[in-house]
Amino acid sequence: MPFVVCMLLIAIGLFTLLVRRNLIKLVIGITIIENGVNLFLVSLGYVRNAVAPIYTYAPPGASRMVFPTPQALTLTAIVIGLATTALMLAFVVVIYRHQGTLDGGKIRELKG
Amino acid sequence: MSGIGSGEGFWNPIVWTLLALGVLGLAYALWLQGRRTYKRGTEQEEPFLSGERLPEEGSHIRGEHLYWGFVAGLRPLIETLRAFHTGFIGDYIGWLVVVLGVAILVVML
Amino acid sequence: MSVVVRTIARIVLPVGLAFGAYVIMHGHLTPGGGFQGGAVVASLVALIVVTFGAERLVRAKTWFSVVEDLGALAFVALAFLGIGVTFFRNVLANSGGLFGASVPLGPNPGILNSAGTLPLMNWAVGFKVIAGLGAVVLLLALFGKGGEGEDG
Amino acid sequence: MVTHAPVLAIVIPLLGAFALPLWGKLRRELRDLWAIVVGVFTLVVALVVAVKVLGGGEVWVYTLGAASPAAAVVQGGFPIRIVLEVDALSAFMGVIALLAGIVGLVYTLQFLREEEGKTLAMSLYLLLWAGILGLVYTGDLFNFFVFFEITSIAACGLIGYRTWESRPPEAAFKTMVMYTLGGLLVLLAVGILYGEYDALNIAYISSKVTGGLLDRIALGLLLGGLLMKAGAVPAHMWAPDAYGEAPPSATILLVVNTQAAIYGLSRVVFTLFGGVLATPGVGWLIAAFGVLTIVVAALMALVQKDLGRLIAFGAVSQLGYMLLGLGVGAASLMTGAGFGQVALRGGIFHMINDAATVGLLFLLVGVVQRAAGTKELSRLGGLGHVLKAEGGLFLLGSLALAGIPPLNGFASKILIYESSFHLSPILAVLAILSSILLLAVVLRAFHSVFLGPKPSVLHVERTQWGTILAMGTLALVIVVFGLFPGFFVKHLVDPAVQALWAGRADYLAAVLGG
Repeated sequence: MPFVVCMLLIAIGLFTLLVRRNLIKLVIGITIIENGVNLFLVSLGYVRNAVAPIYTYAPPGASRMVFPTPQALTLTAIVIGLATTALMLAFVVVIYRHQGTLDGGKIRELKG
Repeated sequence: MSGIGSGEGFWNPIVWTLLALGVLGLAYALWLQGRRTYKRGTEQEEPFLSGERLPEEGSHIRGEHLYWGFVAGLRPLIETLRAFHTGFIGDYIGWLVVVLGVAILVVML
Repeated sequence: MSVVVRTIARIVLPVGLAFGAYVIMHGHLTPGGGFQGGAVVASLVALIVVTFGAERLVRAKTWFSVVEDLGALAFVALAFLGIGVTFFRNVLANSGGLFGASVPLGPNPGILNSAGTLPLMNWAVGFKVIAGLGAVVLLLALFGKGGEGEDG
Repeated sequence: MVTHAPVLAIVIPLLGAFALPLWGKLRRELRDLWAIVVGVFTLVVALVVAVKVLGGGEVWVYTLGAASPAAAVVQGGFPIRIVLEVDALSAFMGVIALLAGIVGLVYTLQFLREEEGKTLAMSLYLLLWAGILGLVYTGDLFNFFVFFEITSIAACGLIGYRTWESRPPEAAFKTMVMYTLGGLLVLLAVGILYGEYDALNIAYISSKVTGGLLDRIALGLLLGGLLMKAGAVPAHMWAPDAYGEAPPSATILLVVNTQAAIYGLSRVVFTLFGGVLATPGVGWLIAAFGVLTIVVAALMALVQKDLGRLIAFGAVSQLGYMLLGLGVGAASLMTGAGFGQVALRGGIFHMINDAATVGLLFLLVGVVQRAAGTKELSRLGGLGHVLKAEGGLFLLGSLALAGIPPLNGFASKILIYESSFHLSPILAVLAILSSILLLAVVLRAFHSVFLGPKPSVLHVERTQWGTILAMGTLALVIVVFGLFPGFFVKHLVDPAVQALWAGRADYLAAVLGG
């Protein structure tokens, strides 16, 4: 079930990227795809009826823990995603200062 | 050391260079055999462009006009290609999706 | 911003700072760590920017970039500690001294003084994220006077 | 220190990148000195790796954080730690990254001006260098993604840091969007593989891979993301923007960054899915994209009006040759036809030739732009009166780009032509025709920039030894690799080809043992 949500998020993000022209909305679309992928990663480690993977806090008698590696991976991916999003937004700001528009269809100094 | 084998082909740049130098030398020797009609200080020294005498201030065919006929002949193709490079970010993403789709399709087969 | 907002912000700031420090400090015991705690503290930068205006923090920009570089350097240097064995080797773990306590088996509340180089790396990452994210927030708020939005 | 060479090759430039701004705040001379020190150390360390791996023929495994660098596997034959795994192909890519990185660094030190953000540019340059070395040395899929993103961020920072101009940020934004999407595709594929096999180690996954539906989807996603970063038409459009607008001192490393994506592609096709999913169809796919890239980019280069963009399209076209060689190799991997090996040899040899050739041309674009104050072909002309040596170097680079014997471009292209002819004559014919077209393109560029009447406005500065040294090194590489290709193919390229063609078992055994 969570995988369906992930694919839905990725599809929504891709749809945003293909349909919207506003640069900020493009960045939002990428973030949505990113969230979909991250959700996918973190749900890979889910184990039904398991406890949080904290070694020292595990209640007595708990036999199963959620798989912690995907959480570490997701965290890294989130950090990287944050860096790319910040960089992209910075470029959007600069582009707006130079060209006075956020319409991707008009920001076409480089073509042909 | 120098050559590379490629299955059936043969490529050795040292041999090639020596051959090229030999051919150049041969051409030079042939050229030396010709009649010498060149005279200094005559019309022969004047630069011509397509049979026309060059204007005084000189003239330079700019790079963008080189191969004009070739480009003109290919114009439909090149115009299509230029129109394809729209510079619109949405198209970039669209083509990435197309490449992805083709890749997945081929892998699935 | 109004007096209400400013007063609340003054109250929230130290609390948030303490919470961020807690998250960073207990990164090896509980969910959290350098990035999460750093993000909490960096959100306080956003709070300051919103409440008191970005101009108040213009001079902090230089410090942010210096701290960010130092944090990254500290992280790599800590990884270098293990170079006698392998890069990233946790040489301090279970060694006795600073952060060298061994963790007993079975449920326990956790020992802060354990896990070797990991808490130190958490602090390095924490400072890097505080400075990096803070600089990004600040630069986007200043909108033009700065211009460069690099972040690791 | 020798035992730690693979990780040091990544960490030293990383350390250099983080410390460089601090030195810059103290004194500029210290900063430049630091950059030189970092460059020299990286050179030494990565050369150690290259000599040991290419010369000794072993696969060098380095496990981060383990009790010993070779202890990749814990109980049960299951590698959990992050592993760096350098086989001959990785070492070869490291050599390319070294050549390009050092040359670009020397050029940057002299060429960039302080008011052009030199500190930031150098810092990002070192970060990109570290990212590329990490990308080619890593033996871990998730780390592959991380280094993919590090190179993306550093590359886009380099392209767009000149925020006072209008075009660089635009190019950087477009490139960043594409790179991020490509990175997400790679991440999704990594997630799928992780969900299937509970591991991230390339060697371990490769030993378990079955070729089921999920594997196929993962391979498709990886192909999509990496083909995009490798600049394959039609997802290449970011490449001319990025190469054309990036500071000329950094473009050489951006080209190597693109080649690192081609490395990733070959690692995925030949090693990760080597025995299972490297079907002729996948090979044909890569070869077809390669030919499309060659033809379209060469035609587009013909009509460009900006010198940077013109050379950029030429560079994209060269990437197509590598893809073609790789694709022909992959298409014949399962049938075991001998020409596949020749194609790989050509494609891999072309990487280092392309780095030298295209790098030289981009460095010259920088010199031309500085001298004439513009990159527009219609406003350039007659620079040959003043920049005589540069004109000669440009001609040399142009001829090598077009594959004129006896320069290095021809040596690798002939291998690609001959082998792709066996797969399908159409591929070879199109590649040869486009090569001729490229000759026309670069001669047009040479004609417009260096020939013609002497221009009235020209800012010629005193000769900078750094730029001359950088360009001279690349010119030397072009000539020497052209005249003695047999030697370099035997010692540099063939080990890498064998690592791809027959080295999968060694690659797996180096981590998993036995």
